[in-house]
Amino acid sequence: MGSVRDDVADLTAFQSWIAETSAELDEHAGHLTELDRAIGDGDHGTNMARGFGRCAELAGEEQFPSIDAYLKKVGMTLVSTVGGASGPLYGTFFLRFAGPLAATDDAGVHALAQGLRAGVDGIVARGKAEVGDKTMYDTFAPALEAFDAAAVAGSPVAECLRACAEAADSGRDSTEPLVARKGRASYLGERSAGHLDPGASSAALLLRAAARTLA
Amino acid sequence: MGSVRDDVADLTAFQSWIAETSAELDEHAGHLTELDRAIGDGDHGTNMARGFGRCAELAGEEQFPSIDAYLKKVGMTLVSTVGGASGPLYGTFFLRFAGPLAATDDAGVHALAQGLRAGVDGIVARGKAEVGDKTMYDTFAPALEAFDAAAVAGSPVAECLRACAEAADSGRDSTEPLVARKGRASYLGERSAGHLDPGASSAALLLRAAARTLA
Amino acid sequence: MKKLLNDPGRVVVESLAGLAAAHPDLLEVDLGQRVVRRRGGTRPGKVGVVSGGGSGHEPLHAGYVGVGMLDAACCGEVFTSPVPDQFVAAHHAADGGAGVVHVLKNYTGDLLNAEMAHDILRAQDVDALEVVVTDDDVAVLDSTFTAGRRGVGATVLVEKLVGAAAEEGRDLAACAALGREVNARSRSMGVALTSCTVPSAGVATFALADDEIELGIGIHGEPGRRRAPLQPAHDVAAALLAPVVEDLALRRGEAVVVLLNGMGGTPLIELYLMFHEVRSILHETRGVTVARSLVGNYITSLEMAGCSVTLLRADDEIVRLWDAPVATPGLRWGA
Amino acid sequence: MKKLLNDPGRVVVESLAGLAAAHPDLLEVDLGQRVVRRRGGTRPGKVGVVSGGGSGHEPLHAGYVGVGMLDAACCGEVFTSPVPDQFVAAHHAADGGAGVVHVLKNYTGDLLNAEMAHDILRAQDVDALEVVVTDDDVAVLDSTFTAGRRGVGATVLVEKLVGAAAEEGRDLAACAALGREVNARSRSMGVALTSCTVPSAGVATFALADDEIELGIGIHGEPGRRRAPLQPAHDVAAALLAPVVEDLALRRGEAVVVLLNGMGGTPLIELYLMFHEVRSILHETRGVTVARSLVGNYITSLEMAGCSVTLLRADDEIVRLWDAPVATPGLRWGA
Ligand SMILES: Nc1ncnc2c1ncn2[C@@H]1O[C@H](COP(=O)(O)OP(=O)(O)O)[C@@H](O)[C@H]1O
Ligand SMILES: Nc1ncnc2c1ncn2[C@@H]1O[C@H](COP(=O)(O)OP(=O)(O)O)[C@@H](O)[C@H]1O
Ligand SMILES: [Mg+2]
Ligand SMILES: [Mg+2]
Ligand SMILES: [Mg+2]
Ligand SMILES: [Mg+2]
Repeated sequence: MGSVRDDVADLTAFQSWIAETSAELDEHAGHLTELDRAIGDGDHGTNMARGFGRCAELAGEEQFPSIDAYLKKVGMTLVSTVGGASGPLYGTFFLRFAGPLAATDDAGVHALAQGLRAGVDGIVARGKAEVGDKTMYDTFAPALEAFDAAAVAGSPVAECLRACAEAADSGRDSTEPLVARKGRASYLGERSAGHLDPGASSAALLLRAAARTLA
Repeated sequence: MGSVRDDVADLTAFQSWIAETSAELDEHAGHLTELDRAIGDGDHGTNMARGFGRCAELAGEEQFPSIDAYLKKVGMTLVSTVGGASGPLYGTFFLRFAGPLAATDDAGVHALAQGLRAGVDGIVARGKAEVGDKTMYDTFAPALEAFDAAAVAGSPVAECLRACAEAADSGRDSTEPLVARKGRASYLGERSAGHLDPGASSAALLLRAAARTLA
Repeated sequence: MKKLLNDPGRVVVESLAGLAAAHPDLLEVDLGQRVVRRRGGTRPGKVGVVSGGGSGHEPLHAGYVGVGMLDAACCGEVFTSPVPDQFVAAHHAADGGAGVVHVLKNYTGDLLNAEMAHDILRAQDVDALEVVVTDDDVAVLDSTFTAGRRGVGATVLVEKLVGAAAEEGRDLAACAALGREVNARSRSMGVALTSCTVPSAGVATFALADDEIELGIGIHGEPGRRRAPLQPAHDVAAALLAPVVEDLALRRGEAVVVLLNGMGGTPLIELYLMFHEVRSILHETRGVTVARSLVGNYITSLEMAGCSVTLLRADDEIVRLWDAPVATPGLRWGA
Repeated sequence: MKKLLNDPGRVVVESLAGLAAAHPDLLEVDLGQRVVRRRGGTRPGKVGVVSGGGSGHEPLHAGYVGVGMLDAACCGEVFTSPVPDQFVAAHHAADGGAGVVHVLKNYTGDLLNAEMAHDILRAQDVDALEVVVTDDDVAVLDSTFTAGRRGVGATVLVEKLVGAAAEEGRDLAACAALGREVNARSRSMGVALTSCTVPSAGVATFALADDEIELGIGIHGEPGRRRAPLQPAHDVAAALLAPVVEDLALRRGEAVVVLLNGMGGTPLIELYLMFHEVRSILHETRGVTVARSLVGNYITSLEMAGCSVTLLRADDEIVRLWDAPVATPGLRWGA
């Protein structure tokens, strides 16, 4: 268990999270787009890489007074640059994530748990997805649960985030056999089964990057 | 050498010529079109098969009073059904072929030579091709010469036609290395070399059929 | 990928620059926002009509900006809905003081982005805003197990007819009600002979064998409902029409507006041939009359080969609005 | 071969049946002769304008029958010129007593069949007949070693402008002179990204590798002058424009009408993008102004992907005739 001082994420850590996610998306854009070609329209990788690429530039362009100001800007930037279904969903995730962090400069386990929950609730509020619909929520839902469970057990941030990322990966994998009921893949009916959901995959990538940067 | 009676072509023989040509074109339409795809627009086989197919039906539909009436009808039918460059050229060939045969019911060597010459002159009058331009005239010109030479030497019809058909084949083959100067293939410039001319190939097929049917 | 483009990331903006240059008499383009507006703006007091969506469906939507159709359109990336800012900008570009109708196609992305835009507009005290969502594609089951039917060909018809109604001076509620009515009276079904390639993806979205077609295709290169063997045009027309006619419950003696739409890569010679089949089946088998028709590339999926059929149950009023003048890059008559 | 058709031998007639059904207000079709005539016939005293050629170039020619353009068109098999009987029938269909201009594209087959038709017409004591032959394709050398330059994009411009002049009441000689003038002021160059497949042939006319384009392509799927590597749209535009601008000897300060034409399989998004490049090069590098433009599929080669650029040296009179109303399936404004 780290020291109290180490066990928090500051603005720089959040900026690293976004930078790391952007780098990962650049690397895996082709793969995400390929997943989207199979059961969607083949733009998810490009959309995400474009949006997070723009977000990654923010840190160098502007001084942010606080974590929540930064996350709000990330959310607004995603909303303004991603488009498609994922733009409003990821955008809302960050806009809502910012809320519980308004009062803090260093986000610890509790703040992160609150932010994560607010963000994921935002995705559900917008997209109305349930677990099993074969969407990004199939990644976020178990990831959030795992984070909370680890937090309740008193784990430090790093461990909470690791549990979260692992659950995210499992959540992503759980989408493969599913028949989609939300988004573009739902048009395919039974033929959507047998493919990973692109949004579930990009969400797992985002939460992996969190585990590497926020603690 | 056959008897005098055998050494003439009557209306039935001319009708067989057209029937035989049509059958051959049906069989080789794909090949002719392939040649036309290489240096033209890929319709020569279909055009010829359609036109001669229609001509082959004439004999069963109508009683013809004479060879020349039949050949005129064949020419008009080709003009009205083939289209493209080859329609007017082959049509004119038969329309003009009919002229010298106006007074005869049985075409012997002399009448055939005259008909052939008139037909080929008609092709030149329409198309203005010279030998070496890589057109059907490269088949017709040596074929006509060979027929005439055999006729002057006193050969019977069968032999004249055989010489004609053989020269036609050589004429066709002579087009392969040529750079086209007439018709659609001329657009290709140097790239037209190395391919047989489609019209030269169908002309050789027509004259082969003549050798099999007119004597 | 074989396309006439420079940089996959700049296809939309460079194409819009060409649209602007080609039609300076009809429209103006804000290349920054990728918003196209009618030249000279919306006539004061006229209801504005706005649409927007992903690019790759040209002439939809930007090509329908002009007299008698749209006042403004916003263009997303290829097959990606516009972002909220663009919808907001398009709204303001179309606002002539009598409110604005937003015509949206029923896709999650389009609806989510438009919703966020409408939140922003309401925060700006913009209340005179109506939304018409098209969802005419019978290939998709309209159930709680899907995102609902897709908006396809009916979108063109809604934009034309609502545009005509707005031009006549109908008010916001009436324009929106007409749009919903037109959508409710329309159904579509499409077929693909080939896939298409999203420029940024660089490879075809799906693969079809040389003897296969995909029935129930949408307009985003997304795979359809089922594969079928390549078949004569007559049979394809019958396969497209059957679910459309049934879902509309068309009865003998009724009349329709037909949109025989090309997906982008199918030449007119085939589209007219298909229209001949569609019309023959409607006339001879179904006893349905074609009141008006539109044959050509109107709502496309990049260079996909194939077509879709949209039927709109017609009445005198619809035909009258259909015949009203329209002057846009993509649809033009009477002006 | 993947096409929406029934029988390769019936493509043209079935497609014309669709054209007739889609545009009963504009035209009538004689399916036997495959001649399309303007609805109601040529106004007495107006010069008739006729065109004809092989099919597969839609909307050319049948799609340009209507007010302000053609009075009649005859349609050959795919890529095969019409037969003389068809030209004769089209002439009679277009004859309003003031003579008829025949617009022909410079191909051996078209000219030979038309010549035979004109022999027949003269034998019927028809003398008021003028022929305008288009030959604008700079990809072909106009020398005694070729059949002369091909007629391509300029054909659309000639048909539009001569149609407008005839509508205004100009006499036969003046209409023909205008047509020849417009052709003389026009040059074109095309590029193919893919070949096309003639329905009766069933296989592509030529083959191109995934990274190859064919420059100097015609409109019959015939191979062009040379292969080149796939390159950015900007470079393709420059390669097409250079020989056109030079052959026309365009000087800085001059104005042109631009036809940015799709070959059938290239979507509008790419055509507008190409138009943007063409216009930028003309403006910025050549100092040439675009007075009017047309972007879309106007003279096609079945489903071939690619485009062509036609420039017509403009003057006030040409622009005025260009702006005159036209109402045809393929080109329509002001009416
Ligand atoms: N209603 C929804 N709720 C949550 N996620 C959704 C919903 N609809 C779609 N998604 C997610 O969005 C992803 C697709 O994003 P993207 O390809 O960028 O947008 P589009 O489908 O508009 O092309 C899907 O893989 C899915 O995870
Ligand atoms: N001027 C001409 N004189 C003689 N033959 C010609 C001439 N032009 C073309 N041809 C012949 O016509 C043939 C092409 O016929 P076809 O494919 O039916 O017509 P098109 O070229 O109009 O498609 C060529 O192969 C050539 O033999
Ligand atoms: Mg997508
Ligand atoms: Mg040919
Ligand atoms: Mg998308
Ligand atoms: Mg031909």
